[in-house]
Amino acid sequence: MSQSYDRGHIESFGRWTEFSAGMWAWVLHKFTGWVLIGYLFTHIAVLSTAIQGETMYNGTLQGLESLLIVRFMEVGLLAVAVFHILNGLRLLFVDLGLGLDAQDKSFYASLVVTGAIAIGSIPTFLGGF
Amino acid sequence: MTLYEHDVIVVGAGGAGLRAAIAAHESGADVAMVTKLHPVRSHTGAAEGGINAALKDGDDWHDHAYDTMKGSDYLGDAPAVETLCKDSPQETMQLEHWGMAFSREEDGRVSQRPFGGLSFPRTTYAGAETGHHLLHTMYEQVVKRGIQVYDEQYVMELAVTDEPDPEDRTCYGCIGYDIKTGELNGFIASGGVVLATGGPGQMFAHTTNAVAQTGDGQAMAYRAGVPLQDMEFVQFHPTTLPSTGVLISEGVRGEGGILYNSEGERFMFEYGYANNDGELASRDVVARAEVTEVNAGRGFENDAVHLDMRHLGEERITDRLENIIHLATDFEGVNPLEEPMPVKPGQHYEMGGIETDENGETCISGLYAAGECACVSVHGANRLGGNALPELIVFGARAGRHAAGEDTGTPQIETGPSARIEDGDVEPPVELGAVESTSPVADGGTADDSPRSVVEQTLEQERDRVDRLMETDGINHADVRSDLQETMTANVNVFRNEDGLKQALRDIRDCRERYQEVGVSDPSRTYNTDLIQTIETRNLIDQAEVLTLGALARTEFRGAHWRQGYQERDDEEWLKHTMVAWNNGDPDLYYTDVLLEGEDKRYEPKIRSY
Amino acid sequence: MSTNVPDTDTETHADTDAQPAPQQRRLAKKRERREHSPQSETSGDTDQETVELKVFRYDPEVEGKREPRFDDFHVPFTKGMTVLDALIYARDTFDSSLTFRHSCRQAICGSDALFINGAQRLGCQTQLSDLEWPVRIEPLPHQEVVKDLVVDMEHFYEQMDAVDPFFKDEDVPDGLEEQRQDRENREKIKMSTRCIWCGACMSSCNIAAGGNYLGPAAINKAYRFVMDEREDGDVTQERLETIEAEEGVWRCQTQFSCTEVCPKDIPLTEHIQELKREAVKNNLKFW
Amino acid sequence: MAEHYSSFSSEDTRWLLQRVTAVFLVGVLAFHFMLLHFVHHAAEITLAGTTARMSQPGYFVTMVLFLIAATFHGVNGVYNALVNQGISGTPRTVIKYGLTIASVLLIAQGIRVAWVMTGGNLI
Ligand SMILES: Cc1cc2nc3c(=O)[nH]c(=O)nc-3n(C[C@H](O)[C@H](O)[C@H](O)COP(=O)(O)OP(=O)(O)OC[C@H]3O[C@@H](n4cnc5c(N)ncnc54)[C@H](O)[C@@H]3O)c2cc1C
Ligand code: HEM
Ligand code: SF4
Ligand code: F3S
Ligand code: FES
Repeated sequence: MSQSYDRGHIESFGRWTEFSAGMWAWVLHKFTGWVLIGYLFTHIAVLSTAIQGETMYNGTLQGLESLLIVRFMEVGLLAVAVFHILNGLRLLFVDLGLGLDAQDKSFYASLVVTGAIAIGSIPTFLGGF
Repeated sequence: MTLYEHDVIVVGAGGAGLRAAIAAHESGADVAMVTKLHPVRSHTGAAEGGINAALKDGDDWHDHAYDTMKGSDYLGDAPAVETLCKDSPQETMQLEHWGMAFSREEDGRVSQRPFGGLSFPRTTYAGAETGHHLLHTMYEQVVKRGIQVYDEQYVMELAVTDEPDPEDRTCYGCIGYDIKTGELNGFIASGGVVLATGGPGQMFAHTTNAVAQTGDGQAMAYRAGVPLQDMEFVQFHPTTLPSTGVLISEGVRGEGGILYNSEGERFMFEYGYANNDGELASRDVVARAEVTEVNAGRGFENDAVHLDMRHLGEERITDRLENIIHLATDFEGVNPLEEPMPVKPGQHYEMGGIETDENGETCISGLYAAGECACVSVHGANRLGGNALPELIVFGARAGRHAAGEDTGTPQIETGPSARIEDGDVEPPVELGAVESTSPVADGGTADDSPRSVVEQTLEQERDRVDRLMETDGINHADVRSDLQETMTANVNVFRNEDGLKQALRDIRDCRERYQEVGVSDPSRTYNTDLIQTIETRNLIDQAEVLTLGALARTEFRGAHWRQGYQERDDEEWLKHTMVAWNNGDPDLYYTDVLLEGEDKRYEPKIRSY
Repeated sequence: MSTNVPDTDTETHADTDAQPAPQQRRLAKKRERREHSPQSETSGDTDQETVELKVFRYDPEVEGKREPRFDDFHVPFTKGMTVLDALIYARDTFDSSLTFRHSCRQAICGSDALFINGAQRLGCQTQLSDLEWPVRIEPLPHQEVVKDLVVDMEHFYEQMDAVDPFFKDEDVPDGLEEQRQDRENREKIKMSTRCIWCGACMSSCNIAAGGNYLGPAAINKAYRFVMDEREDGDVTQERLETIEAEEGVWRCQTQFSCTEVCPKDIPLTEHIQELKREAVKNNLKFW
Repeated sequence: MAEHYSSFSSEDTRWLLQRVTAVFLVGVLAFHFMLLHFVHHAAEITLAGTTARMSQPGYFVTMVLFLIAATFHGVNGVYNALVNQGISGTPRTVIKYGLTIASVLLIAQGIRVAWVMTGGNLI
């Protein structure tokens, strides 16, 4: 009798269309955080070539930098970092109990600024071949 | 089916029920609450105004008692009124000690405000949501004490022995229907059953009461043999929103809100309903004025008039009446800063109920009642604002203690048929009461009288009732209920006349007959609200009949009861309580004395004018 | 007005054979009677505007409802009508087995929190005119459905109980003496005391879904007592320990959806954040 | 008093440290990005340049702290995320130690590299 219907996790994921600003901020912050920590590991790995000597280090770095795809990924990385920083600041303010009423606006602002910086940085990253 | 055993069973978990349960628990009883809604869903939460209590220097419970007797239009019983006023300060402070978030003065003491009909500002409040705080504070105490709560458990009937004279009967428990599972359970109470099921506002089409306010307790006690007292006294609130019945508080008029009819006239003055007070006249006066306007063709859509507060200015409104803006926009879709609010009178409070003494005990031993479902008679013919909440806590606590076996003194109010002073003298146009010959309340009297067997037999009887309703391929109860509500609203409203009341009795009879054909179309045992509401509808019919019968008999104008052709209060003839007893299906109307003799003075009836 | 009742397609016909025949007959009879009975329902509206409701249906016991589905109801619209009004109309007119909790009709009992057009709201507090039509009505997400729009609230109640939701001070003055409380302090706890236990917040929070996180309502309840100056220090200390525990405030990821849906406008995220700081402060002072 | 030390659950500490490191990272990360992508374009980086920078003690210390802070912040963040997802019991313990070891290795390797970059030798 006391049977009931559990709609499960799948359905709650299916509700993403109904997410509001705070939820999106949460999702994006998670995503960017994971990308950043992933990058940190790779970054140290790449830099480790320094142990094998100058040629290796310079070669690896410059080799990577000459690939267009890497440059594009760097733009992405910048965007990810910028968003994470800005939203991180937003969250820090929220932790301090400041600007809670503007939490959605500050999220949108983070997005816009991230976009602007990412686009603005394209010449820097893609230039210099 | 399960049988549960406790010392005290409290039916209903609104303010009165919660207080009763805590009191019984403190007296050492094993107490359980059985309620059809989770406790915090009870309608006590809707009360806004406050709790009257003579707490402060300069105030005195005697003054509170005097105001209450006058407000009751001398139909209150002095011993009950005095108990209310004496105990209220203590009980109100108890709530504070339990952490209730009362509004505060500069010095950190609880605030009190003036209220209509009171000679001292003694209405203790917590913002505009006193009832909400009261309800939650007491529920918290129930949780703290670990009191067992059976929630979403609908009590269908009381388990009472079937001696011929109700005064010889004993109540041994009640039957609950578990709404979630559809199971019937027996609740055995060795100490007593306290009914605290709230008011029957759903008798009317338009009410400030919740959908759950179907007065089940009254109907069950009535059928078990307890008379219902003074049911014809129904308070109508003049300013409720037409589409939902949500209450717009007196505060709006207090701040200067104005009532207009459809011709744009400020009718309270233009038509002389209240040339002194205008919109601030008492609830019943304003309610009648509004209906008169509408009947004269000067109303708006939905039989409403307009309550306008725009001239007060946005600043003042948001400062003092902010919640009204929310209420009007959320529940009526009207922004009161931009347009006037439509309002009309709505049923608000039932002064009458289950006849009890000051200990909350009825004439059936082991059966108690407290709160709006009861009538100890503190409100008489008209309740003062802010007097219901103290009633809940004062008489809730007393009933709980008494049921737990504590000695709370010998009551002065006599109950049951033996208090009869005279028979009713009225010709109902139709037969009243049971349609078919009914079985006695319980068959327990025959075999052996053990509480268990009485409960078990009642349970069988109720199981049959449920099965019958589920199996019948009948009409929808909602149709019957809405017809009942319409006739009550049309004929037993703020204006009453003989023809209308007789018509209502005929319609009620018709509803009763049609109810015989009612069936539940939802076949499920899980959360079957169709079944629950069908049972509730039966309860409404029983009470509507009692109410209308009392109103037809009472040929005077007292308190909330207005009768065409009888424009005076008639103390010679009508200074008496109306009683209607089910009498095994053949309703019996009779009268009992009003007790005006107080502890140290007699309350002489005076003209009630404010 | 009586002719307002659309006589067609008030329920999905997919389930015609699933429904017991008597019910079908009854419904038909009922409609017929409605058509003929002189309806005194008051409404000056002459426009026949109807609002379409898409309502989630499920009943573990009834053939044809075991597999959840949506039913359509066409309800005549009147000014001021709320989602709850429309549901009641649909139930009383078309299908008496349509099940939902409701009582007060004025946003105080907290029984009718529903998922309406993708957001948690109280049916009684939501004007149809403020919504996009058709209106989709579902039970609260993240809770198990008992039947139709009724969800199991047990978990919510348990979480509320977990924070000792009651005033604990035993050391109160005698008799008619009250505990003093500053106006500012009362003001501080005011919003937190407005909770009506509707569960909307809990249902909207992704963190509370599935797990054992206390959830915004319970934390808010704790806040109400922690901040109340009438409770003494030891009790407050105890309370802070509860909310600091494993499933307490640290779970909150400031998603804000609780604050957005709360029908009583309680600033839940703010309260949770304040408690986080309170907890840190409380512990830091011993360093 | 002593009890209070212990009542300061690791959750509190980690929550606070996550914030403290975040504040620190804001500054350093911005500085890092500016320096290595805008002032010196990444493509122009050579070990010589790196060594020049790393040999300044202030820069060296900052970079090591940067590494430690970022590692803690990132790994703790990941752990929190997993706990919030409802991981408990053995998997949780495994992940906890796994992440801790990974962090230690990362930091150790990072410091080694940084040391090499100053021109120092690995013994
Ligand atoms: C809008 C509004 C404003 C008000 N304002 C004020 C005010 O300012 N001051 C004042 O003094 N009074 C006020 N009143 C009146 C007062 O609030 C009520 O009279 C009072 O709350 C009734 O409380 P109660 O405990 O008797 O019943 P309720 O609170 O109605 O509780 C009834 C309980 O009984 C249970 N129940 C009912 N039937 C059954 C059954 N068959 N089986 C099991 N359980 C059942 C329900 O679940 C519920 O728990 C107001 C009333 C309204 C409607
Ligand atoms: C530069 C400034 C940074 C700021 C202001 C910042 C801020 C924050 C904050 C406040 C959180 C906690 C979110 C929460 O628990 O509610 C967080 C989470 C996280 N951060 Fe950062 N961060 C920064 C840089 C970094 C860097 C460099 C990394 C990578 C190494 C990183 C990886 C993460 C990860 C993985 C999480 C967890 C995300 C999740 O919840 O799944 N962050 N960050
Ligand atoms: S906090 Fe708000 S949303 Fe949550 S249960 Fe209370 S009233 Fe409902
Ligand atoms: S939605 Fe959940 S994550 Fe926190 S802010 Fe509200 S509790
Ligand atoms: S019906 Fe009570 S909150 Fe909506």
